[in-house]
Amino acid sequence: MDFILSVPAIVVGLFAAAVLAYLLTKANKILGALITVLGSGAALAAMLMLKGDINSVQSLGALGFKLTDYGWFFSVLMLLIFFSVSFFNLYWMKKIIHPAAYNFLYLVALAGTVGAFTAKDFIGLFIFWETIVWASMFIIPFGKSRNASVVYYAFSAFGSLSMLFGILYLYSKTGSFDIQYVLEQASMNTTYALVAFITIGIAGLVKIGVFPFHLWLPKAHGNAPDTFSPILSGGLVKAGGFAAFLAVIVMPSYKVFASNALFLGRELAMPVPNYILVFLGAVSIVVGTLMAIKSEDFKKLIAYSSVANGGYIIIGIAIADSLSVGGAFMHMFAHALASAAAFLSAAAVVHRTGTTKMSELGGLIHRMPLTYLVYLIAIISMAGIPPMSGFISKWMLFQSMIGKGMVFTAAAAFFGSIGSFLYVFRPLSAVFLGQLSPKHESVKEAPFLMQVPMIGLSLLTLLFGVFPNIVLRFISDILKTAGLDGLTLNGLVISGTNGQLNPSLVSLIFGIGFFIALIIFIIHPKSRKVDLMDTYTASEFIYTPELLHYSYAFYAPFERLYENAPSTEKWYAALIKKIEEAGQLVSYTFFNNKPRIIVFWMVCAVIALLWGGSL
Amino acid sequence: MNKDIKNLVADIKSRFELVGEDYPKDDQAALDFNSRDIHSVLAYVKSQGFRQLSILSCVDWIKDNQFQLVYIVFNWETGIRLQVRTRIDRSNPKFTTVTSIYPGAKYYERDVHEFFGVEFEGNPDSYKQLFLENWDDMPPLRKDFDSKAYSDRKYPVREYAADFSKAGDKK
Amino acid sequence: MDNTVEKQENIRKGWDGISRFFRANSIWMLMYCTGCCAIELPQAMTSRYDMERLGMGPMATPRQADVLLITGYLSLKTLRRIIYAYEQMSTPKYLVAFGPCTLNGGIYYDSHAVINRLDQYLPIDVYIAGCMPKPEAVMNGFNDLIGMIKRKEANGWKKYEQNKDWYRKNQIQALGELRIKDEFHE
Amino acid sequence: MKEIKLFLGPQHPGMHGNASVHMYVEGDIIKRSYLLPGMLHRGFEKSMERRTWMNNIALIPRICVPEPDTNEMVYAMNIEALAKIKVPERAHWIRMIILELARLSAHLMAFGGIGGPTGLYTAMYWAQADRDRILTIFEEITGHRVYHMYIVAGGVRKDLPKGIENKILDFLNDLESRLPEYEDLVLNNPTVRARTVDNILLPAEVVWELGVTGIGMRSATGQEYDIRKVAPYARYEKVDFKVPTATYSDAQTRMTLKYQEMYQSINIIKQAIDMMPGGKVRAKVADGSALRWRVPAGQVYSAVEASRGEYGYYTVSDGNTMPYRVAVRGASFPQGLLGVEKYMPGHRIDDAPLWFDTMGICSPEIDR
Amino acid sequence: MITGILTGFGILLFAFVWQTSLDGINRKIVGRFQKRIGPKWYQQFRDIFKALSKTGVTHGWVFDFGVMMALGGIMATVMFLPVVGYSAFPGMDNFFIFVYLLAVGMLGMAMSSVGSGNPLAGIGVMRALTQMVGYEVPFMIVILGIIFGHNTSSLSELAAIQQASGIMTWNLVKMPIGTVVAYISLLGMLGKKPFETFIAPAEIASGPMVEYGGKQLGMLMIMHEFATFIEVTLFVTLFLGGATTLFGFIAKYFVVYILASLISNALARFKIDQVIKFYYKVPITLAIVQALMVVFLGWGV
Repeated sequence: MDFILSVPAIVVGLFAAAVLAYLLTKANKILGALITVLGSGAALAAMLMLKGDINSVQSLGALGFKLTDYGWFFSVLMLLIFFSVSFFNLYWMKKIIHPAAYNFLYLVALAGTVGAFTAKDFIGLFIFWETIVWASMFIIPFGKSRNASVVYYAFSAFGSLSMLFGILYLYSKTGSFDIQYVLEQASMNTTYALVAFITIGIAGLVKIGVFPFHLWLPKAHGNAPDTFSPILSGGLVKAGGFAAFLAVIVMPSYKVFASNALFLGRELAMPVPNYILVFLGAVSIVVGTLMAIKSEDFKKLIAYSSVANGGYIIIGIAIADSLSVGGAFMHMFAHALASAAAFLSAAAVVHRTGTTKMSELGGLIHRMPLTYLVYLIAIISMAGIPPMSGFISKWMLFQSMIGKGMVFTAAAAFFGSIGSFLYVFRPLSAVFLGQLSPKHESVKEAPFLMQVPMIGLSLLTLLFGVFPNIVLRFISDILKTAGLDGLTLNGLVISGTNGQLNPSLVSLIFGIGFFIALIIFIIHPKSRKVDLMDTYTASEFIYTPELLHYSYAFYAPFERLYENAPSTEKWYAALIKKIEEAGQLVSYTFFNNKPRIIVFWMVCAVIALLWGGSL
Repeated sequence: MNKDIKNLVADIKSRFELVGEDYPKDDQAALDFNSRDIHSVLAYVKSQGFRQLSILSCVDWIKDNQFQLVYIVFNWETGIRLQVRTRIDRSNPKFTTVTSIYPGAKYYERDVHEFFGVEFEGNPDSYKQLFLENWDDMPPLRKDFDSKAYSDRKYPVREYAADFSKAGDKK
Repeated sequence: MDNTVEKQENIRKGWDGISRFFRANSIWMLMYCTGCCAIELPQAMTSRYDMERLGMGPMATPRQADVLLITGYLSLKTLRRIIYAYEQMSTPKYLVAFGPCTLNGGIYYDSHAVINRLDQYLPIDVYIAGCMPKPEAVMNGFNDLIGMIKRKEANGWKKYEQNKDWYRKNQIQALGELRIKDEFHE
Repeated sequence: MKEIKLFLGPQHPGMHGNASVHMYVEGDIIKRSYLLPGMLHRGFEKSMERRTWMNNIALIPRICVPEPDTNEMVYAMNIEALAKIKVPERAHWIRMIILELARLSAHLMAFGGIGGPTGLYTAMYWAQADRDRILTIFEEITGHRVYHMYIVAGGVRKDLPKGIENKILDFLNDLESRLPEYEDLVLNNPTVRARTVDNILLPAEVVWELGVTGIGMRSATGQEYDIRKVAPYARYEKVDFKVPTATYSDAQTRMTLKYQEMYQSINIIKQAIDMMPGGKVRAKVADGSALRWRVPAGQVYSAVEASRGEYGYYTVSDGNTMPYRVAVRGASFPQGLLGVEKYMPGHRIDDAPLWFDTMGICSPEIDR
Repeated sequence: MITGILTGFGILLFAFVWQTSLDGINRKIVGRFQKRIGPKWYQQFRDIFKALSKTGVTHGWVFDFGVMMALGGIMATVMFLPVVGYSAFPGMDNFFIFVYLLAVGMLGMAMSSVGSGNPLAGIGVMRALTQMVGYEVPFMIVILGIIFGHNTSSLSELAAIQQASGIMTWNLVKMPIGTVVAYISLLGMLGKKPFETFIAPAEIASGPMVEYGGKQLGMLMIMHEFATFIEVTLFVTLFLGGATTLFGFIAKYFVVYILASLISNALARFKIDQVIKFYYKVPITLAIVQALMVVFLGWGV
């Protein structure tokens, strides 16, 4: 095994590239940004070449690395996202306050992700996990708001502490840090398994932003630098899926907790802890959907949609049969591509117009058609419409939910799926379609190097929508090594519990349909091109395009139905207020600086320790 | 004549200076006042049950060089109708709004302004055009405005080649 | 090159013949009550006369409509909007004028606000007589229109395209400006 | 930008007539709105000054299209008041029949018209079909379906044709038996009720502030504020009828009152046909050619209860062959202009056409 | 493959001819309901071809592209439908394909209409999507019950299962609550009153259709016919046991569609939030009850 082409080499290389980027950015900003492109690209290439070395073990000093198949899957996905986004760094150097630090942290975060996914033992996992958290925490305030970073850190710290507690607890019981070994041991003992399940599960839930830990997502995603939002949403959030996968599948919680509980005379489809996860996933689908529908900000909207999609992933993993976990993996993959593309198109819009407020934009399709197409493909995938990859994953998840007869979960999922039509359409309509505001008259299409990753991601989304089995075969292998049944794949056909899907056929037929429509369109008389303002206004006259652009309070009648519903935001706000008060008390007693966050988590940690002691 | 109306007019007479009176109908009285009294008269009759301003209109007495403003108020309880009238100078037609007494007068005042050119001070929108658009002549309901001439000038009319009643329409 | 143009021309002609057949029997009118003659349109639409037998029906916006009904007199304010609506309609489009007011001003011949001759401003395909035209007359007028479409005589819109300058001149002479820009129309 | 601008009319399926409501909308709530009238402005008041007293009879019905007879009535009443003419008894009764038939036709149109804004087109078709029969009766009486020019100064133009009474009665009986169907279709229809109950309120204070009359006023105040009762004309004091009222005015109440008034109109016509005396139908206004009538100088205002409220003419004569000035009070002027400006904001765009419809706004009488 | 596509074309043609004729017949029936005579039965064909032959306007490429996407998506969906035992791609007529492939067409239309720059189109699309949240969720829950109960999501298999022993195995009989819910949802899908909010000519002048004229309108009319065909056929297949003969299919289809149309003509239109409230009160509760009955009690399987 050549050390040059190995996981530790990639991680070390990325760290080195980070330092290099920092130094170079001091000299020349563009050069530094170029390093992020080259560094992440090289790492991606290296990781792709490592496909044959799956299950190899290496060590770098005390840290051990093991390239598991799911680790490889996640790493490649991450690297792809980081690589795509890094092109945008070239254009953002002027807008970011500390470009050198940004480039440095960007690559550090990447190194952290790769490291976390390939760590052999829990210590490595935790260190790299923290690397991601810290790196991204420092990047977020480069955007709009420092507060967002605090919120992000508060939640992440909760997740990290929870994980740390779990790791230490399991170490004290099993005497090892090795992930595989520890989880195997844990699965022998229900108590250990429960601790591992809860602690690592919470870390995952926090990271993926599932209710009730979803609050940091819109704050951090909406306020992070425009180039970092796609990383957060497309990439880092998926680390939560990784943790959840560890907790549920790798340590097969679904087997450990398997019970014969009955409900209405029918055996439960899965153990209760998994049901809790499913419930949280379902709630976050509904909450994320409703909040996304309500958002007035382009980026916040996509961020909330990530909450909803995180819900699907968690549900998929928690149901823990091959179809659902396969669906969750596919969904992570599809959503990473789509959400990154959507955020990138948002970034492109920001780059040209300087705002993400949907009510101030409009009609950009006439100036940025390519960005529009990228966003269109992204949302088609996010809404789960064929022929994009999002459809495949949703189909698999639905198959599994219906197969298990999970009425309420499926209802939430259906709601989220239809609700996603609502929120994804809104930016399409408010930002890209509609009337072009006169102040954006001279806006140009995104520059070429920005187009490259956007087109790349879109093509991948399309490719894996038409030929999903390329990915699904690999996912099937992951499932098999994790002890589940593989997926049933025949050629181009995917078989579920109660039906078959041939995405290529669907795409082909859609193509044929489109072709017929095109023919019908062409053979009929040519239309007269008219101006956008030449539109039906009940024969009255109007000259201000903004007054004809319907974008503010788009779903007003729908929003009114739940404007008074209980909100987690308000709950957290009240909580923060209480903590602030308590913190003031503490600070009055002990400290002079503001320690509200630390105090809160200290309290949490103490509670957790007491609880752990009694176990 | 209605007895209520007699009492009412006597009451009004005792309070305000009545310039002229007329009784066109059994249940209707037309009372002329000086323009300075109009607001107090209207406020008074409103307190006497004339809660509705049916219409505010204007008559162009071009020979007297005066505009006559007519406020027609109605008492729904007794069925009595009053024409409260006043005359203002035609060459500088200005009056004060009564929207504080009858809010419904707002658009009647705009209407009178548009068609007669009477300005109502205190009515914020009274100068705006309402019924007409791009009007390029004097207010059209003034007596010295000839609508036929305006129409002939502005809109082409159909010329008939022959006397259509005899020769019939030539195709 | 010439060959393809000729071919296209032939196709267009053949296509025209077929489409006239459909057009004649599917006439959507614009829901625009421009004047008082519109009051008899509901009667023509309901049980007694039932316009839908002819394939006629109301349509919400000018884009979809085939025929613009000028139901009576036109004040300047309406004329401005009618012209806007007419120009928004998809071709081929037809224009049916009701009553004498559209012909020569009718009873409003001396009004300062009502135009006298509509054909100065817009091309009219069919006039329907009567103040206001009875539903029978309305139906008859529509039958005439259908006949004209079949016989390729309803060419008002072509006339309008060809003589646009002349129409424009008249319109501006009456309206001052074609599209009003004032405080109500920002 | 937060606000968008939407137009209800002039060319809009939700707009009856030809006027434009400019609405500034935020989300789906109307924030500001105003009516842009004048699309139907024909300069009636000017044209009437240019025509003789007799010529004007041909002109005036055209002011209000759905219910033209009220115009003829107030115009005739004004001339009669100025010239002190005594109208023959029979003419009063005929006028009443005509006016009530006109009210029926206008109410049927407005009642069925609710089909437009709520989408219940069946109601519209049914009501229009029934209205068509009234127009046929009118045609037989007056010679024209819509513009009758029948009520003239001094009485009516000519006597009722023979046998028309039975036709009218037949129609009325038929309509009376059909009205419950309308009640089921419209008033008791749960989907219509969902749109109209507790929606588009018109409190009594607003009525007084704007000067709303007619059904709007009666539905809010609970008083019998009907000119037919308060200041009777024709022979309304001699027939027995009720004025439906209510104290809570939402869209549903106003529709219900309209519906109940139809019964009352039927009732009045039946009584009138019953009680109608014989005799002359027209008194002479002045000697000589009708085209050279001179009406004594004077200024008079007359009003009648139209289907939408108080409809009045203010007529000024200087003793010449032509009126010196005629001012028209359209019944829906207050709610149409000030009402739209002040009280339409706050409603949703879904309700805007319904607002316009149930407030009984008729654009030609506003524009004149 | 090729035969499959040809079968698909056959189904397309049948769907167009049948649904368009039925629309004409429907207009006649509605006319009778409204005391009129109504147009000829082939009036809808005339309207469509007339619209296609006109010279419309376009507001930019997305205006045209969206229309093509709409029609293309819908036609693709129709080609997957099993009709009277004919299925272009046996085994692939998965229920979810219809739901989501239908969405392609809807998305295309929404995109195109908002691309016209008319706020009324935006409001119309907003209402259509909001309404979709209303009717789709109860419908899907009912379908969940059916799929779970019969353990297949293939339409032709579901039809075959129901045809096993006459009317007694129809889901109409076995899951009556679900059928009612699905029918109410069908009214919403078809945009029949009271769920006509997104067209609402009197309020938003026909919503998404506001800017269409000429061939775009014609194509959307064709699309509408296809969409109606899909929705009604789904209902017929899922609840009325599909059909083995053409006549059976036509009869069931006719009843379902005309009944919807008659209901529509006796009702007024809801406001959009009333639609959501309505669907989320009664139908969704009934749907969940039905699904629970199927899943936990095994009733109606």
